[in-house]
Amino acid sequence: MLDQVINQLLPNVSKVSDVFYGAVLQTLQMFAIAGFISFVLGLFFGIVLLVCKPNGILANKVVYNLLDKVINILRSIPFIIMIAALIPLTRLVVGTAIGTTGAIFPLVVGITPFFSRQIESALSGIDPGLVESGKAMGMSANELIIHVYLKESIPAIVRATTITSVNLIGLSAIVGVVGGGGIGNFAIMYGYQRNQMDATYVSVIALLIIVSIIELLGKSFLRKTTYY
Amino acid sequence: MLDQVINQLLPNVSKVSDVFYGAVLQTLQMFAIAGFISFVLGLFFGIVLLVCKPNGILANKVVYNLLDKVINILRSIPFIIMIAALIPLTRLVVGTAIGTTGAIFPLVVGITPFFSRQIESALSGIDPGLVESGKAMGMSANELIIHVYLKESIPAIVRATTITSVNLIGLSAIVGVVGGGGIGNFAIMYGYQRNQMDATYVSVIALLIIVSIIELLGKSFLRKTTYY
Amino acid sequence: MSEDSFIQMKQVTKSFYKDTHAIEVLKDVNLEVEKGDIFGIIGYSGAGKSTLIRCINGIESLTSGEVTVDKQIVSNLTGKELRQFRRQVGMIFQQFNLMPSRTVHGNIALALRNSGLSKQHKEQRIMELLELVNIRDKRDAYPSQLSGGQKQRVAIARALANHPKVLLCDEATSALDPQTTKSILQFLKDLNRKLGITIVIITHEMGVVKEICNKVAIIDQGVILEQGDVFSVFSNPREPLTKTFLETTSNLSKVDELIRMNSPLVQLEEGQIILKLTYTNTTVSEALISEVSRRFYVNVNIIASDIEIVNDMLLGGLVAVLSGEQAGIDQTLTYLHEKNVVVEVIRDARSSHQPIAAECL
Amino acid sequence: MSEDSFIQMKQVTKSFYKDTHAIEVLKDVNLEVEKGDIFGIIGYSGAGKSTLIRCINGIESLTSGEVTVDKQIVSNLTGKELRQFRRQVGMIFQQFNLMPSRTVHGNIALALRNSGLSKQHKEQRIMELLELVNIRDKRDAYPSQLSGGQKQRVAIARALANHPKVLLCDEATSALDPQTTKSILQFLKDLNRKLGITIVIITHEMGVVKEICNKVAIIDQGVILEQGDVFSVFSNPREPLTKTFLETTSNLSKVDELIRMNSPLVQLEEGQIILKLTYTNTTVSEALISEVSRRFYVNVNIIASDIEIVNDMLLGGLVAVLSGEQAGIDQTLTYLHEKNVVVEVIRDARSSHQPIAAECL
Amino acid sequence: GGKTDGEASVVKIGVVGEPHKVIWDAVKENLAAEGVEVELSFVTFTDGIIANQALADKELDFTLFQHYAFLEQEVADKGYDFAVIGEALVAPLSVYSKKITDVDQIKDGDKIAIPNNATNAGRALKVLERAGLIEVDASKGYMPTVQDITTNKFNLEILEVDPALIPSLLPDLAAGITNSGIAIDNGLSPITDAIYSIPVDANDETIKPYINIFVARSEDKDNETYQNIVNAYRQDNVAKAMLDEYKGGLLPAWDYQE
Ligand SMILES: Nc1ncnc2c1ncn2[C@@H]1O[C@H](COP(=O)(O)OP(=O)(O)OP(=O)(O)O)[C@@H](O)[C@H]1O
Ligand SMILES: Nc1ncnc2c1ncn2[C@@H]1O[C@H](COP(=O)(O)OP(=O)(O)OP(=O)(O)O)[C@@H](O)[C@H]1O
Ligand SMILES: [Mg+2]
Ligand SMILES: [Mg+2]
Repeated sequence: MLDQVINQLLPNVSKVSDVFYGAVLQTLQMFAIAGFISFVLGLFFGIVLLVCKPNGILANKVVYNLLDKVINILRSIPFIIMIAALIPLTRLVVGTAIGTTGAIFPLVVGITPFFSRQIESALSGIDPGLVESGKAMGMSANELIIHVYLKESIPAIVRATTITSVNLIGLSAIVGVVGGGGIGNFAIMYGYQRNQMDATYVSVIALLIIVSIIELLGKSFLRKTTYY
Repeated sequence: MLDQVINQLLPNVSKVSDVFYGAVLQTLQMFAIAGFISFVLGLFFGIVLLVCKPNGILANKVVYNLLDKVINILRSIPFIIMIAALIPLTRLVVGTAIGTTGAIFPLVVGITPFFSRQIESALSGIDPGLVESGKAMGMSANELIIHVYLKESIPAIVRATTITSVNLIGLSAIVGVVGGGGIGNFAIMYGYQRNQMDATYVSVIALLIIVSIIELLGKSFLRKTTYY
Repeated sequence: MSEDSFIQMKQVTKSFYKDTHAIEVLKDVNLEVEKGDIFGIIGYSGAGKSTLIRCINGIESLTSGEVTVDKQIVSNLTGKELRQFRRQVGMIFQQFNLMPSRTVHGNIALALRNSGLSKQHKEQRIMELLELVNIRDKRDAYPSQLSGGQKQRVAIARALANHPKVLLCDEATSALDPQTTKSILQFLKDLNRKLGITIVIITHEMGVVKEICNKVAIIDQGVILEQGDVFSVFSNPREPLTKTFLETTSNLSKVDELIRMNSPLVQLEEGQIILKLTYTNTTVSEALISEVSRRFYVNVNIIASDIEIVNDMLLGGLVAVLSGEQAGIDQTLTYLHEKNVVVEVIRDARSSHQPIAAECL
Repeated sequence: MSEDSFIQMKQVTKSFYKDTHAIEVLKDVNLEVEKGDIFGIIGYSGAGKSTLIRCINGIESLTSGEVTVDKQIVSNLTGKELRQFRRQVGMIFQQFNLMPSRTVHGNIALALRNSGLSKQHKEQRIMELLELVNIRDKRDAYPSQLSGGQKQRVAIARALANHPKVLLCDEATSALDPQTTKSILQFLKDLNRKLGITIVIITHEMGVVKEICNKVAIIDQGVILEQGDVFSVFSNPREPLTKTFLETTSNLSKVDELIRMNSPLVQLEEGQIILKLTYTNTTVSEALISEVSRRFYVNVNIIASDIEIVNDMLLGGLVAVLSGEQAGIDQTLTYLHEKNVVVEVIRDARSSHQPIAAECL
Repeated sequence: GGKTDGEASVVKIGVVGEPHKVIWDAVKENLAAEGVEVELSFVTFTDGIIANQALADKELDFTLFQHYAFLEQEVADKGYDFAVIGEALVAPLSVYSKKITDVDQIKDGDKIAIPNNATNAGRALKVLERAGLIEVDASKGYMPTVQDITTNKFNLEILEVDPALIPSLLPDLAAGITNSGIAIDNGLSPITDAIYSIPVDANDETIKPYINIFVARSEDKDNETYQNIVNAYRQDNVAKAMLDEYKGGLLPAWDYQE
């Protein structure tokens, strides 16, 4: 019975349901791995941008300008071109430039500059009085970063992470060009190119569920970390 | 002489230099128009999200949940699929669904949800004491939005706008699917699909110039609007 | 409740919720402020003073009870009415809450945005206010470039901008030096006298209360312990807390410490005693010390005193070392007692002292 | 410069730059604080007090000059040395600067992060500190849930957490009620006495200076006008500003206002005069009023007084209405003059007064 | 549209990818020489699906990017009323490899990449079938999908990736199938580097469906201007421009003289 309903409602998807499940797994895999790595890197570079900025706690013109420029360059390259340009490097780093594995590296390179900017922006909102107070307590730069900048920006970081995660999901639809697969790619290949509406709907719903979970997690985290 | 050097350095681009100039114009046109409209809309929806939020100054569950959901849905749809799905609406709204003109509407629909979230995030950083102080002065909701939320968040809004602008430039590389053209599309067609390195470089440099100008404008604006 | 009451709090309670458990910050608060009052609110840190004053203009919502201002029930006001109401209520926040992205000028201009004044008159008014709080040279500075006291002064100027009918001051002078405090208090007093503006003022400085308030309320742990006119509350405190408050701010209490530490300053010779005299109902026309010195041949040697004129009466007292014949000292005590002075013997070096001293405690 | 000086500022200047033009906030400041001092800094709002104190631990960079603390030149310290140095310097900020995302407990724990204490000892220390500032029940509250005074108390606890050698207090008690202020000052005094901790304290409350400081400096528009030990500065102020400061905080100044307003309280009968007596070098053992009352048959009718013991000397004075025979009054004036009391006739209703009164001004 | 109203009419042509400027320059020369007053305006799509949609929506006059097989599929899916008004070119599709030199060397479980667009994925599968590596469901016509593979004796892992990336991805693959044009642009030679290709013969049963064609709406089937343009395209000088520029990546689908 249920099978019939599904077949009726999803005439095309039901035929390639294993491909669809595979795509969901691929999206989750790419999201988890690339997301985690970009989170770490973005946090790192965002902090570097912040502290090396003129007037920052470790003001360093050279590092700041270099990183600032590199991020601008990376953000200027259309993602699809970046994927292509990265292929040799991707192979070097992860062993293959193809498939879901090969898609993760370009995803990381694609999203990290964006996330770094978001983090820089999030941390810039800190009340300078708090930094002073940390300095007065004899905090080292590392301690200032951890105990003041990061700790006090958690709500802003959560918001930045939520926005970036959703963007990452968006980018993961593009890595189909190296066979990365994923839900977005499924939607494009079946829904868009083969005009199978049910594939589009199912994909968008799957993505919506992921995005909604991200947003919900973000919100509940925000509630727990906002104290005014 | 110079011509020769250019021909030498840019063997492929020099053959289609008019196409490239056209692409630059297209990018600027898309960026300016879609950017302006999305800025206005994103600001509006970001504010609506903020004020209608539970505990917001105009808390309204229905509006908030509706908008929140719509934004999530729009952010869940892979952009290329969104473009295709929007075609009839695009034609209705702007008269054509193809070319640079036809690309602007999907760009607006694609970037506005992102920008709305960014604005929501930017405005969420406001010290609640300032809102109280505004209320104590007898401010209406509108006045609170204008004189407190927006005015006091200008640095955060500038940062969000900078980030969003760069993202918009990124999205404009994708609207090639409806013949939108632009630098990104030029890079994809010549540099990526035809492996003409000079086309890639020239495009990336052009995009980098635009992105750098956006970042510089953002920074100088920030300097002018940050008072601590 | 009084006919004249301008601000009235009836059975106001306010709780903050932390997860499920409630913190009751105001408990059944009843308060009456008449038109033209300068009403002081004092109490320990955390007593609920800020919360109380924030209930008056509805910035804080009530858990139960009712606040009426000028016959309007504040919690019933909405929209335009509420805004209209609030425009007539100036508020100085404990944390100032200046707009960081606006200059001093801009902060005040913001308060004047709907004043209906022409641009020129607005500028004039801003100038007036800046001069009033003596901060003209900081006109174009941003709050982050101001000192604590300068911020507070801008907050004061902002609260006064629209000629409010009611002024709510949450520690309006805590960051100000005595001179500036004095001139601002003087100004508030003048405003009150000339325009009949009603002022509610939270303060930790008893000096401020004595200087400008005509009424005072003492709040402790969310409960109003005592309220009434300043002189009667201060001269005759019913509650131990009020007493403690007054004592701590008085010079007289220092002697207690000296005694506690057995300082050489309070070492008595045989026959001397240390007295604390507190005026309760003494007019300026009584020369008590001269009188006893001559009548009973005693020496009144003032080691601490704190006497001031509050609401046209003498308030305060002194601590003195009394020396002389035993009889003279005894007679002095009796005499002072008759004159309505509260006498407390805080150290006694008479060889065998009479019970009369104890009586006067 | 003194051998003993523990904190030393030499020709310190500090300017803030606004576009191209500089605002000179500290001008050639020289300051000496000895080990174990409780050093008060007073001055008008905006005088540069906060800026000065922030130069001591190098939170504010100097434009020129040198600050030495415990023989280390602060601006030369970097990296680990600087951090080590700062860990020994507790600071209470005027704006508290608590970490909003940490509870009261968390804020104090943060200060203890490198204390080397075991977890258990840390908890114990936090408990001690919370008890000290009497805020144990707010252990798990976030700063946004605290009242102004509670925040300040957390800031105090935090500054004290690491047993600093130097404590910099920028208005450490401005948001506190007198009782809490007193207990905290008492604690600081004890700390100072027992552990020899050096304290620099900015305050607007003269009471605080008199209560715990042994030295005081007056700063005006970035210039140190006067510095020295509290009694000599207060009893004998060289600078008009110091005088004004002391006067404004004294009860005696109220009489001036009554006179200005020609209040009935200061209406004299024929032959009476109003005197202001200021003690400069009076010990507790002199019974001046008794003396003159008996000797010259005058009535000394105190209408305001403000006498306290500061550094074991009497400080302050009184305002009194003097009545009696013309000769007695004249003799009284002469006598007081001899006794080193500064006498000022502030109102005179004698039919024809003698030049002697003027002499004593 | 292409209607003449006195002045030179504008014809809007939808193309996908790089707009073959060199080829069209030659076409314009021919038109000018013939005295045909027409202005050609190109809309370059990155994707054929929307180009067809735009043609149906009358936003374009005709298109040149798709082959018969894709057109057939699109008409079947969306019911377009289109007509073929001429044949233009063939973009040969071959199997390339960096690891092997002949399809014989394909091993069990090898990875093979095929284009990820609907236009060429089916065609690539047909090439693999022709090479004897797989069999696809014949009933699916010229546009089978990976799901339509009926026999996969080598258990090949078929990856659908962007054809433009296939040359770069070859090190990760046993083989990849892409257009000669892309191969040439990436420094591969269809002659020496291809390990398998179907001989280009416009009449070959397996080539015919993949000839790129001019497509207009059926109502414009006989539009004179369009015919003029198609004629101007199918000329020797155009063939020369095409062969010079694309070095065999694109082949004229008409008889021409070198
Ligand atoms: N960042 C800054 N930029 C410009 N001017 C500043 C800045 N910080 C302080 N000032 C100015 O320096 C002067 C001294 O400020 P400071 O905070 O030291 O005063 P203060 O004596 O502590 O006053 P208060 O008692 O009001 O706290 C003030 O006039 C203030 O406006
Ligand atoms: N948002 C809140 N959540 C929980 N508790 C709060 C909140 N705001 C205030 N409180 C608590 O309510 C009590 C009263 O606070 P209030 O600010 O009214 O005190 P106050 O009398 O103004 O003290 P102070 O003189 O220190 O400013 C305090 O114990 C405080 O911790
Ligand atoms: Mg308070
Ligand atoms: Mg200060």
